[in-house]
Amino acid sequence: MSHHDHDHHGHHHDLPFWRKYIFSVDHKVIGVQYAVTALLFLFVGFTLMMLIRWQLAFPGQPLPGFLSTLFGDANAPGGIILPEFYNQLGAMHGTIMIFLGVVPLSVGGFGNYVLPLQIGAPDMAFPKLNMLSYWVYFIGGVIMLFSFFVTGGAAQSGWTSYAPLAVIAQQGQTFWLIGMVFLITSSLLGSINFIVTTVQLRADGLSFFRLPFFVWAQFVTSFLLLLAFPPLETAGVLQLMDRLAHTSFFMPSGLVVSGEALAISGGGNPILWQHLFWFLAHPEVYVLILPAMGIVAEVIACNTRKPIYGYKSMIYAVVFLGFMSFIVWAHHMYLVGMSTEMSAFFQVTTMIISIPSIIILTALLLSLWGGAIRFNTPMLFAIAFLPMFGIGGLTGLPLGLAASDIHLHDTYYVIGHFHYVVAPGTIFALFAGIYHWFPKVTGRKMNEILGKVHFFFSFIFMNGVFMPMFFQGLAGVSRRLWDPTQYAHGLSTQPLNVFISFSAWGLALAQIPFILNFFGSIFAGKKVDQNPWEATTLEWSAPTPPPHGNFLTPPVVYRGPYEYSVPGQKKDFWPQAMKETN
Amino acid sequence: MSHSEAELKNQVKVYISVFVVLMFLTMVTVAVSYLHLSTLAAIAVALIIASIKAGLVACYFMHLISERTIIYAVLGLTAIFFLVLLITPVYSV
Amino acid sequence: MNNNYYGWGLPIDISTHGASVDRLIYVIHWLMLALFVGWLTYLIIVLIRFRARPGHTAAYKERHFKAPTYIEVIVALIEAALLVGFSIPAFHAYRNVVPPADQAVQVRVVAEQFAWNIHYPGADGKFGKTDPKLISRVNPIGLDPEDPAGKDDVKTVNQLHIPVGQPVIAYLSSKDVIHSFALPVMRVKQDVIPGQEVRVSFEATQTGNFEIACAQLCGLGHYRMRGFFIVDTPEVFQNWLKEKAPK
Amino acid sequence: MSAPGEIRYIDHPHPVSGVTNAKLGMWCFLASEIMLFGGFFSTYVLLRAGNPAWPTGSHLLNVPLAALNTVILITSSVTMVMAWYSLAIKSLPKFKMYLGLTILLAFAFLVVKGFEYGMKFEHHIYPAKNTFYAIYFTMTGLHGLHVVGGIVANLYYLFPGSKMWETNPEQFTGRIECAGLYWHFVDLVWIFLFPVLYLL
Repeated sequence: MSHHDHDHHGHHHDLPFWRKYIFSVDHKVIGVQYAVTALLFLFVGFTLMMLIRWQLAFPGQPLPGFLSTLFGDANAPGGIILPEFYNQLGAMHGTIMIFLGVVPLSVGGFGNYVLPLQIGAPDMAFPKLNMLSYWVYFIGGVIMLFSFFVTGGAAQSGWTSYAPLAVIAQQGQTFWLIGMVFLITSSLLGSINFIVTTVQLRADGLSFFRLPFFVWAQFVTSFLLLLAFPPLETAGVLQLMDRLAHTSFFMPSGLVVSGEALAISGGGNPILWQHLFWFLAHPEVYVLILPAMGIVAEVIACNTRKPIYGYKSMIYAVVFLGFMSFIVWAHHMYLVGMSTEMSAFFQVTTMIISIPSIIILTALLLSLWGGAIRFNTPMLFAIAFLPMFGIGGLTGLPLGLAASDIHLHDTYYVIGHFHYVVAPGTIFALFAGIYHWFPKVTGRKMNEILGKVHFFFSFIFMNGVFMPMFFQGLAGVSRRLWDPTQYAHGLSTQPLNVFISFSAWGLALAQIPFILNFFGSIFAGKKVDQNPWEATTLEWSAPTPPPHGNFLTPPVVYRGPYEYSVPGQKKDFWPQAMKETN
Repeated sequence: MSHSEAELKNQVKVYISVFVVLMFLTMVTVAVSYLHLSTLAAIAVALIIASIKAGLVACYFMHLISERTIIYAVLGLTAIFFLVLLITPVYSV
Repeated sequence: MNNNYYGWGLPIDISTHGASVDRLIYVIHWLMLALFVGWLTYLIIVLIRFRARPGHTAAYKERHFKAPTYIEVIVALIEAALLVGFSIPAFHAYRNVVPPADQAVQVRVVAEQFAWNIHYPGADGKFGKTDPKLISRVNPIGLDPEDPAGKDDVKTVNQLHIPVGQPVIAYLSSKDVIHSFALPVMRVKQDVIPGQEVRVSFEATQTGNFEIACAQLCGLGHYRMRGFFIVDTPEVFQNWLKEKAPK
Repeated sequence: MSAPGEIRYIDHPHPVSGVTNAKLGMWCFLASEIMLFGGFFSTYVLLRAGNPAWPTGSHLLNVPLAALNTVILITSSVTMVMAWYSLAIKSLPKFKMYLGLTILLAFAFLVVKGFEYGMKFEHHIYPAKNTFYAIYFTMTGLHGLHVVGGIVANLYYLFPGSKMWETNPEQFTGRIECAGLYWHFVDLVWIFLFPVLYLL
């Protein structure tokens, strides 16, 4: 931290270490806390997946080397992953990646750090609430991780936790539910903070149509979190009641498990869980993708040196997308036996929601036209996001149409589809964001060569992992199978599984340059001034790293967010907060 | 919120009248429940009365009757999704 | 098990309705491919043509493109056409068009962790009454021994036999958790929800030995919840039924 | 113009939105609460629609006690709004009296609720008995937790929190307005719970 000698910051320097860096109320410290914690969780989630990949490539064979004894006889006797353990790995991979990794990084990390800076605010509207959000998230994460060590292990009913399976599951599921209640509460507090901050604390002159697209994306995301998460909290409470108080919200009458009639009243409905779950979990998909689109828009505008194409239509599209995302959820449930009228309705809404996605993607692609494109690491990740998200979006079409969904539902096609959206899509955007804003946070740039090595190998291996899944899915291989070779169609596609697994382990190796780069650059990266990318948005008008309170004088905004290469200017960027010409 | 003196004095009268109406409606809804109406009629009457009561609380105690656009916008959006959540599941089971 | 049935793409289709599903899958993949190749070509051209280099500056003024708007409208129209022309009718036919019960082979499929109990009505064409309370190890579907209609019922585990060229109505239910009844070669998949009975109908066009798969995570044995799905000629099927009938 | 590093619109409304940060935040929170209870009401509708033998609440539950609780909660809403009004006319003692009354009424509500639960438990009626009791206990229990939360917040404003009146009366009045919004919302939920669970 560089020291700025300003009277009004004086009180901050007096704070003890634990108030300044651990229980801090500064949005930047909280943002970094979120980002680092989320990166660790991404690493954990990725590790779980690599174990899954071993079992899928070599079903029933003992894990290699020291791994064979690491997980104990309860999980992997003789190094052979048991189906129970496999299901834990699967459920927790999904939960950790979504709720503890990607969302906390994109919303908690980038949102917290960048949004107040981009709107010229000194902090979030409710700093203490912000701190509380982080710590509630942290506790939720600890509960989730702890559940691996309770009797019976962690939750093993999938990240979707469908009842009745989840209700009759071992106690790991209870920890999962309690962990989820914490994570949901954290998200709710965070989203309130984001909404109020965006509405109330924008700098003078920063009207809504001068906001960077990233802020818009976060703003819409916050509404999704605010209104879609509570029904999942409801569902979580109901499932906890079913598990602990033996009620029957999700349990119909006459259940017989392993030959024993369940001693419950019955009268519930398992579909209810799916409705409440997907009412959140579909908007959640957009929570995963919108901030990523925001990051990509920032990086592309900055590195093409020209304004974003169709800025306003992108904003209308993102608002419409957010709205529509609340009324498409049942397309995850075409095959539960709902009426064809209802499925027709949800097919129509699903096709409608594809239009704004295409508009945003098209606008980002057209933004490249006429630019002077700089191929630095953040830009490479942002460019790669476009076709990768494109594949993810397009493969949603056959899943969104009920007739083709008959064959593809719950197969590897689904896994390929949403991973293309989230892994080479969102996670690439998050990498772009890390490389892009790292200099603002630390005052140093990350190494370009290591960054490019990281990018190219990640790009190759990402596709190596997810592209074959479409062929497995078309072949009809079901998800979540401990040993797909039990089936003839699984046997015929098994070579693909081996290929995917090696790609996944290659992807892990490709992250080594990133990890070296990340930690190395904190100490040895090239020192930069406050605006190394020559960008226009407000965060680059603040000192680097920004002091407590962010700006030396409250910024005033004079123009839109992407005024690059404006004719008549000496330089090819014209910052939002600059009154005179540049 | 800032109010002039006269406005504030008037407020108390409003609160008291709303209180009286709420008490009256509570009595009505309990009384109606002893009438043994058909299920549908009973539901309709009870929900209409509850909605009126809720409306009074929201409008006068929570001052929604003279609130800002931003609050209406947030609540309008919430109301739409609330109805979607309330109605859709029962039709698709 | 004949491995020519399966490859790295759609498995063979032996159903009467599957062609409509496959057609949609193919059409939509062609559309996806066309769009993707278009984007990618554009992307590569743009990245080369507009790379930063000495003497090249970015253009501030937004060039207005008409083509993307047209493409978006066309894509939207194609989506609407797929929806109205393919998906909604095909799904409607799959879910709602059921052959008359007296002309179809009727079968109950009762899923449990981790097996498919198959229940045929037997010679009288009537299923015996069942009750979850009667379920035991020897009576996995809880068939009422008092009910005369159930005396001749045929029960198997993981053995679904059907005749070729004859419509089949399957009534799916579950004893414990949600399963999903999948016949990949028939393009049939239907979630099996405990507490409900869901009906699905299909007709096979060729004989052979295939599989029933479980498509919904149902516990630690999900991977081995595999059944045999055997399509026979009507004669062989009838003989098999007689053979399996309780004596 | 505020000093750099200072968060604006804590005690006075934003010129465009017309509200303070806290008020917008509280309404957003209430919006999420509406969706939370929306999930429960949706559950109720779905389970009831799926069960032709759904019991009539008034045959199983104690309507007079619930009606008493309705009266108590509505009265507490009035005292709550009067507490805010007392601050608006700059009278801290009146505020303390009305807020104290609100807290007492909230306790009374919980005591009545406790009797109601106790009577059920005496007859060995627990949430697991059937889905009607399951939803009755879950929804009233969650509502009860909201009442407890309101008591905790109001106790804070009655004792340690009221010091702010000396330093920043506008902000304190704003806080009480928000506490009031929350409290009225708790009342509002009960207004629906009462007929839905007890009368129909």
